[in-house]
Amino acid sequence: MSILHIVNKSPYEKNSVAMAAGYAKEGDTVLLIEDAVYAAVKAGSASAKLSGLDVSVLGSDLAARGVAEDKLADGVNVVDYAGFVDLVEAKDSVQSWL
Amino acid sequence: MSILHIVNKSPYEKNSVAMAAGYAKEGDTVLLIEDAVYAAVKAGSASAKLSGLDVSVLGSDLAARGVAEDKLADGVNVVDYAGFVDLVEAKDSVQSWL
Amino acid sequence: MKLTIQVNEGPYQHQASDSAYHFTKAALEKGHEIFRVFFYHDGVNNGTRLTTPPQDDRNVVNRWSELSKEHDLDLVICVAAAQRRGIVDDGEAERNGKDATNIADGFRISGLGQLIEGAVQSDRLVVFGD
Amino acid sequence: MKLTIQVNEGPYQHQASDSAYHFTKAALEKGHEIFRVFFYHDGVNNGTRLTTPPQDDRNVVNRWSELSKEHDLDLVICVAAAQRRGIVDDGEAERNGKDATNIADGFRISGLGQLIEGAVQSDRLVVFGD
Amino acid sequence: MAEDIKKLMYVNRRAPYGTIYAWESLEVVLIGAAFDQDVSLAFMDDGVYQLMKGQNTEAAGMKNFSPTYSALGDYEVTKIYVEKESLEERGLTLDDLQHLVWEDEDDDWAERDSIHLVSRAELADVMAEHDMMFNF
Amino acid sequence: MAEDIKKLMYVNRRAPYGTIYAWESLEVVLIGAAFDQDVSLAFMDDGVYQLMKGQNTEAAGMKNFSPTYSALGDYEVTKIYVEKESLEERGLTLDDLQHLVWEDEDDDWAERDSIHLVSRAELADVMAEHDMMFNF
Repeated sequence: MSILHIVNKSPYEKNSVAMAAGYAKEGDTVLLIEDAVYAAVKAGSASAKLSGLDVSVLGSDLAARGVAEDKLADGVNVVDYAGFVDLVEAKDSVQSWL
Repeated sequence: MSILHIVNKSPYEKNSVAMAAGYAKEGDTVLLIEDAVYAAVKAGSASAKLSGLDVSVLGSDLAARGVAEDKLADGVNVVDYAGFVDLVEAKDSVQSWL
Repeated sequence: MKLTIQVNEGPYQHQASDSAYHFTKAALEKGHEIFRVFFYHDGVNNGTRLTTPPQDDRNVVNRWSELSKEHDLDLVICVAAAQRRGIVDDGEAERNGKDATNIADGFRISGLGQLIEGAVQSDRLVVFGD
Repeated sequence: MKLTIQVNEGPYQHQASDSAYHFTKAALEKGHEIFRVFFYHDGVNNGTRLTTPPQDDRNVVNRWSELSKEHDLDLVICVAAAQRRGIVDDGEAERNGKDATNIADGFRISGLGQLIEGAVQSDRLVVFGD
Repeated sequence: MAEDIKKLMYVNRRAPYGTIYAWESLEVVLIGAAFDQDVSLAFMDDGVYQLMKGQNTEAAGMKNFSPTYSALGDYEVTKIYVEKESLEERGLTLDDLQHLVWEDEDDDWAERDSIHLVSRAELADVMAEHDMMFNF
Repeated sequence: MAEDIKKLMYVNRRAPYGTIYAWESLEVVLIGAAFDQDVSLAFMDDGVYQLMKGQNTEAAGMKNFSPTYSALGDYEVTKIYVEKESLEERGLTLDDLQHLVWEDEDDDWAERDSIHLVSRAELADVMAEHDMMFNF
């Protein structure tokens, strides 16, 4: 069954992005919200942790932090809260890496 | 002037032990309290982050977590709260890496 | 889809309650059913009517109360967590000999079983925290 | 040595308030002067009298109140942080139109200047938080 | 109702005492046991520290809740997964953890180990079989 | 009183919005400016994100406090240290941050940069010169 892995902490502060990446399997999605959105920035050293994974990022949290969408790593999807809800529905379960 | 660097988070969860180690200079002390006491365990991969530094650890927080003192890295001092107070007095200032 | 939402942190200190609120609102707008919002750990602090946030900021507590009124949302505060942190309704005040209450409109205090029931009865459990 | 202590987290959720309490007590026992204990961020939640922790656990709030009484400790809750989180004394209740108060014995609500003053007047500032 | 039986996983990733999540999470497990669901506990990251032997909170002045883990078997919580990578990174082995057991009523109450040491990849597979994950 | 002038450093290590520390820390700096002390701000770790240009919190429904940083010069907060290693690790340069300035009254109100880009080793030396560090 597929899992939506939600992460909300910066990859430079906590290990939760790395753990989510370690647990994400084929068919899963990693959703970055709150301070985790920084993990999706291409030029940041942490973006490598997510390479090869299906990654979405919450647009309102990106904008709040001044991260322009053209700074994101290739293939990262930007979603709004409606898209967040759709991801929860599309996957079979949800794991929040708090 | 000398600094007492206090860390309270596990080195496996957050980057604060590494930052304190990066900022600690000759004459400074790193004091591990709460969940940071795990950083002083010799067999743990994080203990290397503190090598070469003057490190103290709060005994009551070690005991609470079931970490025996003979598991600590060489040279780590175990202090009680009175010793914590003495460290604050002995150094010129205090930096808490929250 | 039927959802239970869990909120583990109080207002303002962490964004968790904001994220949970916006998610809950978006789910309702899409026609999903929110079976319950369960406030646990410091999340119980979302349920106090005594906050007075700055006028140019959002009012986290009132927003939940209003959403509850509008959509008949079940906002449940864990009783054990509330006792540790001082969130009190009339029943708790009487039981524990407290001289005041602080619970906000739309919230109710109940047991942890309500969280388990939420998970069992819902299609998804979504947790927001630190 | 003259000390100011800052507490950034509330009771129970984090050990910060426990650590600050034990440190403060040890400093007093060694004959040091505690100029002030300043409660900031969620730390203001240490100052509610409405908690009812389990009987086999420590009572974080009462412990601070008792230490304050014993040593004439100045326990200051930041007013701006308290307004966001719902910690209220008589003055705040009147100013903000609240129908209840929840402040605990020994605590007082005041401005952020009290923290700066504490740092300026003390030999050391020791901060406990998340 | 049979259709209401779900596979629930409690995911424990935090050290005890520094924060209350470990203890309040255990309170959920105990209450949840009354609901007759299919329950697993996963311990990874600093969550493995929750199971450490010899916790003594007297000097720290906090409540020692670690004995409660050994009662989980009586609550019919018998599937406890511990992640190998998390243990190793912290220099721990199963010997550092409490020995948790349950009694198998289908086999003359034989004592069985509750703890299963699994790799990250194996635990990811186990997690994927669950309907709901509880996070604290 | 001259003997009461202290060197105070506000140490900022957290990202904005995910937690309130950045904002409530800035409130301390603004209030503290009235005390006529010798004040520095240090931004390291995720604290460097506090100074990012172009923050827009409208969709997130939170208060955008980032414009306040540009007012620090008016509060005579003119020494702002940004740690180079933290910026680089995050793929940022000074161009990604707000341009913070102050006006030098001793030099015909010439505009001067408030931000000093320093290495970790340099910032450690600066920190060691301070009497008090504020941590949030």
